[in-house]
Amino acid sequence: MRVALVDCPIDVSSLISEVSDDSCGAASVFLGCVRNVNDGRAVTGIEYSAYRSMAEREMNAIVREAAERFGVSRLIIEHRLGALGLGDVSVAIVAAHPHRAPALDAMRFAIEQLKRRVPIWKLELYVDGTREWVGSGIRNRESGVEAPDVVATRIQ
Amino acid sequence: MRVALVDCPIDVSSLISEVSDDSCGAASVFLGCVRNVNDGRAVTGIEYSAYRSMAEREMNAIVREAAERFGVSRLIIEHRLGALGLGDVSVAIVAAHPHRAPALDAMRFAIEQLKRRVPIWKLELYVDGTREWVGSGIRNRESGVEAPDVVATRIQ
Amino acid sequence: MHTGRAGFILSETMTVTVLLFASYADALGKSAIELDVAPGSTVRDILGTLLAMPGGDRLPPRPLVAVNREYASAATTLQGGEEVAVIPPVAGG
Amino acid sequence: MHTGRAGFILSETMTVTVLLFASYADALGKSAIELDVAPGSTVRDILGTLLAMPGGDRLPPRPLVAVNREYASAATTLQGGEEVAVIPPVAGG
Repeated sequence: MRVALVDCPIDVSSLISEVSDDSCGAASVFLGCVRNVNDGRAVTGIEYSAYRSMAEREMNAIVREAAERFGVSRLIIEHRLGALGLGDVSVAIVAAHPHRAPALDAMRFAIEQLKRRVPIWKLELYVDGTREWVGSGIRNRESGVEAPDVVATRIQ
Repeated sequence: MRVALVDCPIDVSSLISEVSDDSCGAASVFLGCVRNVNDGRAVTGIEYSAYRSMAEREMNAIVREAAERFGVSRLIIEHRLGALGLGDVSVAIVAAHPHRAPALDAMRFAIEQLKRRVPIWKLELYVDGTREWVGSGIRNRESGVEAPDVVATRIQ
Repeated sequence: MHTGRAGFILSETMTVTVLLFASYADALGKSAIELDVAPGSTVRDILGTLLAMPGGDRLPPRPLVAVNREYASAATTLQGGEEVAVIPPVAGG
Repeated sequence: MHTGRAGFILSETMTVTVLLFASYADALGKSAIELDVAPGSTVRDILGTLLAMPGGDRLPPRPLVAVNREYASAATTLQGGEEVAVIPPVAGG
């Protein structure tokens, strides 16, 4: 059980080796990657930034919650920060367990929670030279900024 | 979209590279591995065998069905046959898509279907020198052999 | 004596190839059997023949069967020349 | 004038550190602000101050806030010394 914010490329194979041992009949992996189109605009790269101390705190909370819910203690979340190019892996979630259902459930739980709760932001760089914060409250000001569900629940 | 029965170690990294391109924001992976305990018995290895032509046919049907259901055409299933040791990867399923939900759904669909439909068998080798066909009808004869759900549905 | 649609005389027997795998191959001591069966035979008939063979009592009464690599019911009628596979519970992954 | 539980005289103001990120840091042109606020101030009060600053009109009216790295409601009362982070919509992964 480990989380990390990293500044260098994520090595998926070594994460799989790290998370598994001979008791594991199943490993599941999610990889987020920089894709070349978003919302119809041609993307050249993404700069990831974070509120590091809080992001680590939330990521640690997620792996603890996954352990409680699914009995999966073999879970690693690594998120990369900084300037990434097309195809680069931005986040890797790897889970291992003797059986497949908990490994799959814990992995999916972790990526869904990460997307909702972990304070990380992406600045998308476009082919036309412009850049924009993805999902930024500022761009969406007119229509109102909605908080992620889980966060809204906590706050009310 | 590709399936294979292979006789040599599965290279997960190269499968991930193969399945993804710059349009993919998400990749998901399932790995089945040989674990050291099954049903409380200490395992030293597994010999996988298959009805090769039918297994390939069913695996191809599964990737076609995943494409129809989830719109995921970037999907690879590789299953290894022969003698595997502890920790060896027996099956890898990798899916990629611009968005994460289809990549995750297609991957899970593929492994669940593979477990139900694809005619592959494992002979488990135990520390005490004995060996046994996993889930074999013969071992379970007294209680009756149940067909997997999906198969039973087809046959009725 | 059966006659085909075009009126040709069909032989009294036809041949199917039965494939056995894993625990079933162990039970019968072989992995492939050429069976001569009467025209109009069904998968159920083939299974009856197999269950009556030495070691056949170690098979379950209604195993899964595939005809030409496709899961098939016990009522499926065979034309001759088919590959009839008796499929133990699958355990891939 | 407020008195603490032990009877000490508390100062009329206290300091909190406000952190801004991503689009919000761009809007206000800075990523950290030391704010002197009255004792008993809430997160809502801090947000009011921020929204009144140059560029503050580019923030949404009720942004997410974390106090000491934990999501907090607008009604949360501050004791002084907290790290108050204003959190744009998260977009990790």
